[in-house]
Amino acid sequence: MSSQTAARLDGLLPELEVIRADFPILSRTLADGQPLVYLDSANTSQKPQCVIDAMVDHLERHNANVARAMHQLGAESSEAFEAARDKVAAFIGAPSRDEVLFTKNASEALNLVANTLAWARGPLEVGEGDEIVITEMEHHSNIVPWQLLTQRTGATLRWFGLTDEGHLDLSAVDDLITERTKVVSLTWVSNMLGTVNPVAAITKRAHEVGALVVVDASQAAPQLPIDLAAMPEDERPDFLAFTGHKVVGPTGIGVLWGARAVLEALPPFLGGGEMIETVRMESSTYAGIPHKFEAGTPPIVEAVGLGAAVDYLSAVGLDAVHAHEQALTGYALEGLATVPGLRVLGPLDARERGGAISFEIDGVHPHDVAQVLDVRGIAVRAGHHCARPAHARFGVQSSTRMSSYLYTTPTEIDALVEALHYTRSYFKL
Amino acid sequence: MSSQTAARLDGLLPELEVIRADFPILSRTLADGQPLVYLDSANTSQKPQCVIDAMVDHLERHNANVARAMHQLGAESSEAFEAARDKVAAFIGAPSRDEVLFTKNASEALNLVANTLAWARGPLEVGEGDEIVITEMEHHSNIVPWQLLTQRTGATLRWFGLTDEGHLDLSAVDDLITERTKVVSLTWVSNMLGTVNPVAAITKRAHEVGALVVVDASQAAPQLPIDLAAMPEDERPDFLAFTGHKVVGPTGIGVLWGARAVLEALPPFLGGGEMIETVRMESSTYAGIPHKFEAGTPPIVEAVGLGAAVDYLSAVGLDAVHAHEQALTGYALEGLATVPGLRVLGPLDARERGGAISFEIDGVHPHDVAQVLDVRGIAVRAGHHCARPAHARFGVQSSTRMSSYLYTTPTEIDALVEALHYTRSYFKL
Amino acid sequence: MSAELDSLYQEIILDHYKNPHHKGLRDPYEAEVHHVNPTCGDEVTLRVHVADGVVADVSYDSVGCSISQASASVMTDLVIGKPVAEAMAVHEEFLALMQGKGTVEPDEEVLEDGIAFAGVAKFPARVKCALLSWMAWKDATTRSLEETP
Amino acid sequence: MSAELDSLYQEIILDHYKNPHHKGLRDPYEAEVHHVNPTCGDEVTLRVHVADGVVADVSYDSVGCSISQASASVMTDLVIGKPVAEAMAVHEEFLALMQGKGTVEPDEEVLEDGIAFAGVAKFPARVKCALLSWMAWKDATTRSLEETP
Ligand SMILES: Cc1ncc(COP(=O)(O)O)c(C=O)c1O
Ligand SMILES: Cc1ncc(COP(=O)(O)O)c(C=O)c1O
Repeated sequence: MSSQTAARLDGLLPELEVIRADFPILSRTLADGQPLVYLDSANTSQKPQCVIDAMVDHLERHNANVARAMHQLGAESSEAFEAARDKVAAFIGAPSRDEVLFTKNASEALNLVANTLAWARGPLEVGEGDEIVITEMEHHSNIVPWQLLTQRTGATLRWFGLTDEGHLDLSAVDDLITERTKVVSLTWVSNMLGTVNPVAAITKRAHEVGALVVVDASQAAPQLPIDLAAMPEDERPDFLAFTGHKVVGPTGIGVLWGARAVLEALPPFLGGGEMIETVRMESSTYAGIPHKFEAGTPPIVEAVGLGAAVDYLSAVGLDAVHAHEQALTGYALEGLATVPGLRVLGPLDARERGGAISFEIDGVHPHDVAQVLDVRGIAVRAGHHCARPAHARFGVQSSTRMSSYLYTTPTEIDALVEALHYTRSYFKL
Repeated sequence: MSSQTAARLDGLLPELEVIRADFPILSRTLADGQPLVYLDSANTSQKPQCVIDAMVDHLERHNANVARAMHQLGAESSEAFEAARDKVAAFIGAPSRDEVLFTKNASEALNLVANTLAWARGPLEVGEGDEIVITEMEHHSNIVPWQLLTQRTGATLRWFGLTDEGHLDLSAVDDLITERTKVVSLTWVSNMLGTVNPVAAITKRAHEVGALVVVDASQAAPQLPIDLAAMPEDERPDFLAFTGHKVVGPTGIGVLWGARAVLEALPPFLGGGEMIETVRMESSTYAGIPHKFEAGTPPIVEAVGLGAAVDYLSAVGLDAVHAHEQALTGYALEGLATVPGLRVLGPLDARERGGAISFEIDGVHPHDVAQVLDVRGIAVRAGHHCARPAHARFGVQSSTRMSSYLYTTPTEIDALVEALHYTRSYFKL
Repeated sequence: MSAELDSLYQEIILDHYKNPHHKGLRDPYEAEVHHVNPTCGDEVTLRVHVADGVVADVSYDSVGCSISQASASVMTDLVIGKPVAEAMAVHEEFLALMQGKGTVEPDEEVLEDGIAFAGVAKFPARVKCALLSWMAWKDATTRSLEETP
Repeated sequence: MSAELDSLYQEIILDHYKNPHHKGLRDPYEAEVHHVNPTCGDEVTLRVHVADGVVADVSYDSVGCSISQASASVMTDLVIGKPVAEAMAVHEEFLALMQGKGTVEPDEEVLEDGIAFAGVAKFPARVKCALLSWMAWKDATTRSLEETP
């Protein structure tokens, strides 16, 4: 488990030190002069200089409102904003750039779908007798919107359970996905268990019964190459949501991709400037997509930052990022296995999972683990990671989670593992 | 109308050149080496260096998710985020800082109220027979949400008309605000006509009949001192909304202030992380305010920027900003009066209005006016400024709008007026 | 500065703006559409009458800037009397000119007065103005054809 | 590093964590509450029995970190048997200590084992852990008093 071993790890990004130098915060020192070991990227990722610079350049030189402003600054700002949409569309291989909507975060993107379905009339209408299917490993942001929808429409919420290994229990698929199913909403990669779900197979099954499929790609977009246009149509979800701040972009922006036909059939979400065609006091007509779903001044400088972020990730290459994550995850799983009394929640094979690893240690509460690590400069997350039902499924109230990203080194994993050994000894275990 | 006259204008900010130096974009040159004359601040304001620097410092040194992250960076980020809430609360004199909710923009803030009312049950429930009252001078973002609410609940939408001078026609107040009124929502300052509305009197009247009052302060917050706590309780609105990018802050953040009792009585808006207390698959319970209404990762770096922005405005002093705006508005109204065929839409007395002035010029379409100005480096807005009904009221389809702010100089107004004369001659009028 | 403006506001454009051709709504027609530019509020109501595969008449009522008004006028000159397929080809050619960012050389044979809009292509914010009535015409014509089997 | 940790994890705290006092839910009680720290998931279910103006019993069931568990244990030691008003005063004192960011000197006379939490006040993220059961106790006691006129 020495850094000699680490350096020989297959799949690591070759120019890791160059990449690290792109992220100013990584050279920060914490209390007591500790270097920062940031292992909380599934919570939010750090930002490379190029993203920060793009935002600063926009604010210092091109700031203006978009669409509505016809002057030179307005044209520059609008162009930068719409260019960001093009970049994001390319990042996920969207069949059409107009299908890419900017929201404030992934949570809003998921709520947008649930809310517009609540008001839809006609074929998309949700009501009594209809069923919405989610899974027990969802983030709260992909649970609560559907609870609200079903409570408000009289529909029924159902969910996939989990196997002891942390996979979806697919044995019940034919019972769960039926003619009554209107929507199946699931995460691509679990933010707690790390599990990568068989999104294509489930989508295909859901489409057979005429259900819409919503994929929460908040943890997938940072680490898996996504190419919607390349997916066979019956395996392509109808919606895909992710959030800017986890793909090295800023907060304040999220993305919802939706298939054109569905977006066009849905009623508007928020009403206001930009989403209208004509407004009369009596009633209004609405703009086409994407604007129909973007009421008010959009997150302009955030889109500029997000555009720079996905460009940065694409330049590194999502295949390379994914290989790096897998290498580190495998290395971390090995290291964690050396800590007595430590139990990993979720799949133990790095090839079946993403880069977030949640675990418990017998006799030390996750808070206390995280506290000891923090004093050593190691940032991890402790709690239920907004996935309380998944924790309940495994009989735990909370866990400690380490999560790596493209700037994480094996040496940082070594530091984590050593600190966990220290934690046990500190608490006299 | 020379700059000699201008220099003697009463009420101008004394250190105007120092303030201008705080805004990097103002020293930019446009095509053909033209200096920028930015007269589109009612659309979006420019950003001072301190706001940009605060955001950069956050991204480069303190970036982490808030609330959920317990490590050192997480504590720093959470503290910065919640400190921004304190600053915003102080900026508007909120009776309690927990009543300050962060949204993505003013539009979302207004939709939040309309949406939660759509789902409210009990005393706040809106249904057939109930009435929502708005005005004909609202921004689309304060019209469409109420159209959607009334269409969806069967309630009736009514509105104040306008006088020829651009004031609310208050003669109908007793007919409009009645026992049937559930909500009165109106703008404090019109973004098109500049009119400052008698918010206190209308609020008092609405409270007498038990209606809730929503004030759209998007144009008021940038230029009027606001002190909610100092208002007599019956004259204090129940909600106040504004947007970050118009108060020298970034895009991607808006503010909704709401009275605690009402916020607590309303159902949640968006569901997800941060807004919950306990999540079970069957159902969830929700956090207290403000978190109940802030689902998902909030606009963290945007809050940091907005905090710096309101600190900047407070340091200059809102009274001083207001006096500056009034001086410039008066000066601009005089200048515009020298342009033949020019008609100002809205009150002609600077003391009765805000700093946005919309006008038409006989024989030249607003687009064409804005185009000629733009070639001379002068940025104004042309169109309906998201206030189509107000334009229709005055029988016009669109107008040209100039809007000043604390960095605007009389010399820039001179440049505008001269360019308008040139526009007429260019189009051979 | 004036040179830049002159490249946008060609005499031909200002002439059509002041004296628009074929303006006003007329019968007969198979389809009427209403198009809006939501950002600026320009609006056009437009009717198309197709007879024997020929664009027999295009009539319209509109409010908007010089570019959008002149464009409607020039458009009617170009399409009225042409077989639908040929008119659509002219539409394509105009669209290509507008979206060319100033790099497309206009063909006077095809576009006639429409070549005056070449300068508009260099003003991205105004391209929508120039296209408003053309888009409305295409929409209405497609609907007309659906109406008349 | 270890010194910093030691200021947080005092022996007294770790002892209460390993052997919590008064744990488990008991009868009789007038009010039962359930409090949660939504950010980390720590939970406590807590019952209060008030008799003749005295906190006769406090029983609880809880999951959470060492700080939140030890705090519940210490709290029950401090309030059980005290007149309500006196117990509330202890609560106030503990609250002031926790919110003092490490600047408040704890009074051992009043807080007894509670003084061990002085170090927690320097860790803002952990203050909520230390306060969870105290807040639940206050809530339940207030409700108990409403129940028993
Ligand atoms: C009066 C008024 N209300 C609401 C808004 C909407 O603000 P935003 O676009 O930031 O949501 C604006 C500005 O566009 C405005 O001027
Ligand atoms: C799987 C998953 N879904 C949704 C979210 C919500 O993202 P946000 O908080 O940016 O809305 C997150 C991250 O917090 C996540 O990990």
